[in-house]
Amino acid sequence: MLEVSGLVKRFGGFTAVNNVSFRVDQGEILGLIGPNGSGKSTIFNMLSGTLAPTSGSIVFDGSEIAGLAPHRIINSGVGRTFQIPRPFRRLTIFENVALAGFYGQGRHSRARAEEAAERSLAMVGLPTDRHASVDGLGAAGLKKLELAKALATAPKLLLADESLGGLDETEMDQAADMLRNIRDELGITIIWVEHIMGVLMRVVDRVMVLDHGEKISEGLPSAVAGDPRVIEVYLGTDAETTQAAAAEARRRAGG
Amino acid sequence: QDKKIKIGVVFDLTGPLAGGGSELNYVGTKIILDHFARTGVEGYKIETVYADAQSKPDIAINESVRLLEQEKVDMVLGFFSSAQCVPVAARVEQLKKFMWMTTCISSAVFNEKGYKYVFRPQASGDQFGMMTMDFIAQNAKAKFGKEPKDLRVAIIHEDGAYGVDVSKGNEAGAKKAGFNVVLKEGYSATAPDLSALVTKLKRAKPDVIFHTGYNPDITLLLRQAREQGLKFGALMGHGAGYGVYEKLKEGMGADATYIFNTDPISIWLANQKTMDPKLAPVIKMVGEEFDKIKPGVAIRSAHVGIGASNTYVFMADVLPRAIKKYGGVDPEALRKAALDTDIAEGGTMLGFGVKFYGEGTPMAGQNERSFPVVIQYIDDKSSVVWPKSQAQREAVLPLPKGTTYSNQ
Amino acid sequence: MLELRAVNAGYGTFQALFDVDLDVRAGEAVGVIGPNGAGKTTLMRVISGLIRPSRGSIRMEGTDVVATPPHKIVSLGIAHVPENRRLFPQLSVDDNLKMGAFMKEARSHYAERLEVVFDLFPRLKERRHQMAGTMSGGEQQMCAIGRALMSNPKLLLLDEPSAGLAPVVVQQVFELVKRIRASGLTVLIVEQNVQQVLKVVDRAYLIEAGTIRASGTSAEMLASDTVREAYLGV
Amino acid sequence: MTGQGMIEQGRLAAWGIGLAALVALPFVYRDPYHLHILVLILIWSFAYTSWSMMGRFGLVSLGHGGFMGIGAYVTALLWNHLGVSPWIGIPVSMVAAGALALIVGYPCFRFRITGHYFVLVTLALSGIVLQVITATRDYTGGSLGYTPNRASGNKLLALQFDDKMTWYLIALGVWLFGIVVWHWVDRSMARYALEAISEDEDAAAAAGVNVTAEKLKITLLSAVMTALAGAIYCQYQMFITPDTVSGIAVSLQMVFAAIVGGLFVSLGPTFGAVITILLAETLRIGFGTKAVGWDNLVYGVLLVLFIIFLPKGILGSLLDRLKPQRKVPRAHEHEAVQKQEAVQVARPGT
Amino acid sequence: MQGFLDIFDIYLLEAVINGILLGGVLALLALGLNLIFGVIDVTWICYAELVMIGMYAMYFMVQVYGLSYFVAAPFTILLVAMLGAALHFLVIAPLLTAPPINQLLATGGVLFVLQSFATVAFGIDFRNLGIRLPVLAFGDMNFSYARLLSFLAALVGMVCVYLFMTRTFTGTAIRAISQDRQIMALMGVDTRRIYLITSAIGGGLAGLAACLLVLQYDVHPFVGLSFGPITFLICVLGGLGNFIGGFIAAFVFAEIISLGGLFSDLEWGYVLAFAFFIVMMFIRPAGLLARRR
Ligand SMILES: Nc1ncnc2c1ncn2[C@@H]1O[C@H](COP(=O)(O)OP(=O)(O)OP(=O)(O)O)[C@@H](O)[C@H]1O
Ligand SMILES: Nc1ncnc2c1ncn2[C@@H]1O[C@H](COP(=O)(O)OP(=O)(O)OP(=O)(O)O)[C@@H](O)[C@H]1O
Ligand SMILES: [Mg+2]
Ligand SMILES: [Mg+2]
Repeated sequence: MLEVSGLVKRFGGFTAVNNVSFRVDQGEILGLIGPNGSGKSTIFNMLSGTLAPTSGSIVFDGSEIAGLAPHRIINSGVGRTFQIPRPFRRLTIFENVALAGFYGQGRHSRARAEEAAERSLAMVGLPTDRHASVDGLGAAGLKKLELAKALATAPKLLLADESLGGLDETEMDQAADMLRNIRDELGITIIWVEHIMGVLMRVVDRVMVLDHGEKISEGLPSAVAGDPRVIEVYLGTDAETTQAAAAEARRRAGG
Repeated sequence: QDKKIKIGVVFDLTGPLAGGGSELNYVGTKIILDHFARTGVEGYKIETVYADAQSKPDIAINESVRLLEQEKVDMVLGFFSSAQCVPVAARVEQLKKFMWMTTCISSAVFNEKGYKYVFRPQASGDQFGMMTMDFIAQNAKAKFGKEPKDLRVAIIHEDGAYGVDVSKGNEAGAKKAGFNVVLKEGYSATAPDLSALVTKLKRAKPDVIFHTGYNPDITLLLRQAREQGLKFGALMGHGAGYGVYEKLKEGMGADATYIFNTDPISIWLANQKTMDPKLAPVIKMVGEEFDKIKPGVAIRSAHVGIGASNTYVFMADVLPRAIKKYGGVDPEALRKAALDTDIAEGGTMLGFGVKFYGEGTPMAGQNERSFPVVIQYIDDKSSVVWPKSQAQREAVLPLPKGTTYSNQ
Repeated sequence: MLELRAVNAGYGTFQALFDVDLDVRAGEAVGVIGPNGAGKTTLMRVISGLIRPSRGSIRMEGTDVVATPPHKIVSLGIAHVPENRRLFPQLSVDDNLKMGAFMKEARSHYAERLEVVFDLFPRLKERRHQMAGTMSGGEQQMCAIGRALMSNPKLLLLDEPSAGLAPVVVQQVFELVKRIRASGLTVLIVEQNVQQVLKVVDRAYLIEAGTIRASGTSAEMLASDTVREAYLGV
Repeated sequence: MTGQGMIEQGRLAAWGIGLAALVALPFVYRDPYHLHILVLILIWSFAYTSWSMMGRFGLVSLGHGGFMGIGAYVTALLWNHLGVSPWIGIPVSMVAAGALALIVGYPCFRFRITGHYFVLVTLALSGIVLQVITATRDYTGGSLGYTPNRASGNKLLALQFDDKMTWYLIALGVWLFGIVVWHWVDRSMARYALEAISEDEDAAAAAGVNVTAEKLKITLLSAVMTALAGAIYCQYQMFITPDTVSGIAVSLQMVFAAIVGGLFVSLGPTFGAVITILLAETLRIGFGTKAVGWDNLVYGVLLVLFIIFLPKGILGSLLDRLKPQRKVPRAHEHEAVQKQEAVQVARPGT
Repeated sequence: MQGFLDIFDIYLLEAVINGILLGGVLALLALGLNLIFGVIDVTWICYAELVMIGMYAMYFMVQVYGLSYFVAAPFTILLVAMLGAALHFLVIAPLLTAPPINQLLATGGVLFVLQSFATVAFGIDFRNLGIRLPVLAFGDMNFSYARLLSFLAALVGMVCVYLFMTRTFTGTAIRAISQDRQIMALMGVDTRRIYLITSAIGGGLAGLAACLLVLQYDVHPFVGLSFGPITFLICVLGGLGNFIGGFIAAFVFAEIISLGGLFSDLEWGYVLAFAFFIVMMFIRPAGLLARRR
């Protein structure tokens, strides 16, 4: 459903993403990992239109979306969250999500937007109270709000950027379950960026690894977790736990 | 109940125009009004309400409406800026109230408007412009040794109502005289830089520059002219900033000498021999009062006299007639009394006479006998040099060799 | 070195900390753990003076700092690496580090400290002239820690330093905490990454809903049922 | 819910009674000067409300002096030079102002010109309009000002009325129209989008909002309404100068009044007009010519004090005080919190 | 062709050079504003009015009390610096957490206050220092000494401020403060002090501009209106907080005014300058020197 080829992004003389190609299939959860500054968020920014690629093509659902205005990409079925939550503090939680429901679905109708908002809020486990203020939300709540906003746009493809950062371990597990539910129940394809390997490896179907803006490895979690290059630049001593998690995931998938 | 007339007086006491001469007019007007307030006129008490238009036309409108409708004044008097006179006159006429304009000069106030209740003893703007042109035209041959068609003149002006109006008179006068107009340009009085204009002047090499402006821009222009080495034969100012010699002197020092200025004559310079003798003590009184208010001024600005004289005409001539002949101070009586005015030349402190164009004429309400004069500042004194009838000395023309701007 | 007694603090009418007692002795590393919204960040802010406690006392090496404005607290030797890094996004990395050495005492050692920081984070040296705001999350975290170290502090407050970092870098950060501690610096660290943090600290506090629930040495904490139940979700 | 409903009903009733009183006013109270001031207040209130339509979303425009000038001058020029009735001239002038708003707005929004940059681009715009009006003095009368010709025939066709009462009712109608539009925007989804945009354009775009289009729409609406205000002002005063209907000073005047009144409540700008105009009038009349210059001095000091002590505007702060616990936070109420986060949020690339 | 040759003459050169000299004046004015508006992100709409007060101070010290120009100048700079600090302390400080538009308004109120204060205290007269500096003449071209002086002051001032901002700790703190005020305290920075220093420097630069402007312009309560808006435009055109950019922008602006005025009417010169500004904002939104994003 998503076919990226030869994607490049340069900032001045610095190449943040260098000739990256990959594809994502319908209903898949793709894990995107890599050291800090390897270009993960930059790829998300290009997929969602926040940044225009320097070159390369992004074909989504059969049509080229590289360089389109962000709202058009969102309307065509891509939803995203931001690594650092960006809530609209002048709006209530409900309004935040209803806004995404209205504009993200091509300004259909207010009723439909509010319905989408209620559904998304319930899905991520935030209160559907219309007057609740964003300021009451802690770090976990804000992450959930990001997700709810993205879901309200009724995406076919969800780009989740570090949905777990700053969560405690119970909440991480909940969030991971949530992502899986989103895929299983709503059939939404997901690309997930995350640094917490123990959780990520258990959920994703496939993993892609970036380093210095280039793809260095791609494949099943267990394979990637054992890739010496990935261990060297990214996993370090975490390799063991990661491999364990990947193995467990495979076991579950197999059983 | 006491018989009284309540007069609303509007001038700019704050804002950029205040220093441009409005405040001096106000002072002159107030001296006269205070004087008559002490004596009364034909048994009528004089009451005055002053208002500050703050150099803004909309405030002038608001204040005039307020004075007429809220303070219930019988008439309004004053007004410095032409941009204020135009709309206020329309308003006052619409309300059928009486208006006496002492200072503003724009011809646009009356042009084809057919006002009935609006009168102005003051000369009109194009007269200013024509007067200087006429003066140069009469002297071109003798002083510059040139045929009119060879005389290069430049007309520059601030682009406010006043400057534009005068420059139109300049243009008409130049055409009539057949001068070669090498440059005509307006500029904003608040422009921070006039060097481009000076450069253009240098390129145009005018023999005579006709300039209308206010104080800060005059100083700026002449300073930049000096700095850029602009040379010319004569500089003709037209009232406003050029009427305030103090400021010229302060800004230019000795270079202020030999500048010409066209304005109603300063009442202290007017030829008292040809003047109605009963005016002499009034002039003296105004001078003394003014010195009390603003001590230590070298040349009393013509603006003081303009306010004083034009107010005096109303108080001493029109008002008594309205009361005696037309039985009161309602707009109708004042109007009729004004239309009856017939003062011969020499009958006002400014030297000219007063007779208003009648109804049905294009300039109805304008004084047909008013004229400005051309004076020249020489060694901190100002002397009338034109018209001949008022002239006190021969003009120094062109600028003598050795002076800063001289092109000799 | 640092001593909190019965500290209460909050935001407006909302109280976030209730009677918190906490000690950090010179040379040790102390961890603070707890779920989201427990008040960990608030605790750090109270110590560095960004928030005034409504009640209670805070002493740094015997000096009461409750009434001391934050910019003076720094000169007592406390450096705070805030949550979410909070760099100056439009300044270069160099200038951010320079700001860390703003205090009079630190300025004279500016060059030395810069060496130290660049040794710790070579990546920062590569990116000296990049605007801090355009760096990746991990790079920014390095910059934030580096900036705090520039003032040559005695006590380093770290608020979730590992958040958003790649696993190798997380390990580096914890290594770093160990090294910093070994160099004689005292560290108070807030972390979600309980397993890891308990490996590097001597003691830890568990904070929940604004109150201290448990405290003890790392080993005690790891073994404690309270911690395991309430926090590790086991 | 019922409590909410009652408040809603009470509010409607208050509006109804207030309006009825306003309509009835000139029939009972006829002091011409006071009516004059009221008409001015209503016209300016409408202009300020129009400005606040975009100002409340952080789109601080200093170009509205330009739009107002276009409304006034285009209407008057069409009437004087081509004899086009203001009934056609006003819509034409509104279209002209709208076109200008699009020409300047589109690249502004497309190229992400926000904050100070936007303020100054629009400031330059009002500077241009002022200079052009002044420079084309052969047609516009320049700084001498411009007077629409008096109608010789049908007054209604020329939209010229001599009596203040008619003008009062016209101004009241226009003002009411402004308030209704304000509420309409306030209740629309567009408000969500614009609030979102004013906080974080990228995030708004990621929620599917067409940032450029939404900003353009509100700018267009605001500019067109401001042009209407200019045209009405011109028809009422029958005299305009570049300085009173265009330029930076007029733009600033709008910003002042809207903010002093309160930007986030519908009646705020109106309240601002009432306060600023009445204050200026009272002070000027109070000090008169006895203490020249003092009125502006006091006015300035009061303005500074208002802004320092009532930063949400007079009406805004007043309403806050009446109901201290509003649940929905609006702009800038949580500035302190927001500021700390904003820096992080504004970071590109993460 | 003939028309072109007509224009391409010595006067064109003179206009270009006069543009440069006017640029010096504008650059000098923009210097302090760039510090306040561009760097610490505080809006002093009344900046030009501070200059006006400084010009009055010069006038009174030199003309009325007979001090020599060079004695009066430091006093003026000090006075306006104090005024800047007071402005910050009384008006800006309470509004630091308010939206920027409120700063604009409050200082707009101060603008009114300063104008009417000048009217009340000094009257509406135009005052003039009465110092007439000599003129430098090169053949047919003449240059104003006063403007050369402004030019030099702007150049030296710009270099000093630039070095101060980039080389010193305090300068770095000044650049940082608008980005995260709260966190500044954690660096051991007393934010109030930084603001006060910056405001005083900004005021001092306004004072310096006043000392030089008074040599060229009459002072009156409304003199600020001639310079206020254009100074803001220059700061933005050069890129907020970019001192070199601001310096160059001042010259670009001045040349447009000067040459525009030579080729057409003076007013159209301003229209051109404003339009140029708008277009440049679209092409280079972050200022003349910035690389396009
Ligand atoms: N600026 C603020 N204004 C109002 N309430 C706040 C503010 N900051 C934090 N809070 C509230 O105070 C409580 C404690 O917050 P704090 O940030 O200290 O938690 P934390 O333990 O650091 O959480 P996390 O792990 O998410 O960082 C939370 O309920 C939070 O909502
Ligand atoms: N606007 C920008 N200008 C210059 N460089 C940028 C910009 N945005 C990102 N970069 C650089 O591009 C590189 C990739 O950044 P990106 O944010 O995509 O990393 P990331 O993989 O998401 O890292 P993290 O895991 O830390 O979030 C980084 O080195 C960053 O400094
Ligand atoms: Mg990232
Ligand atoms: Mg925290």
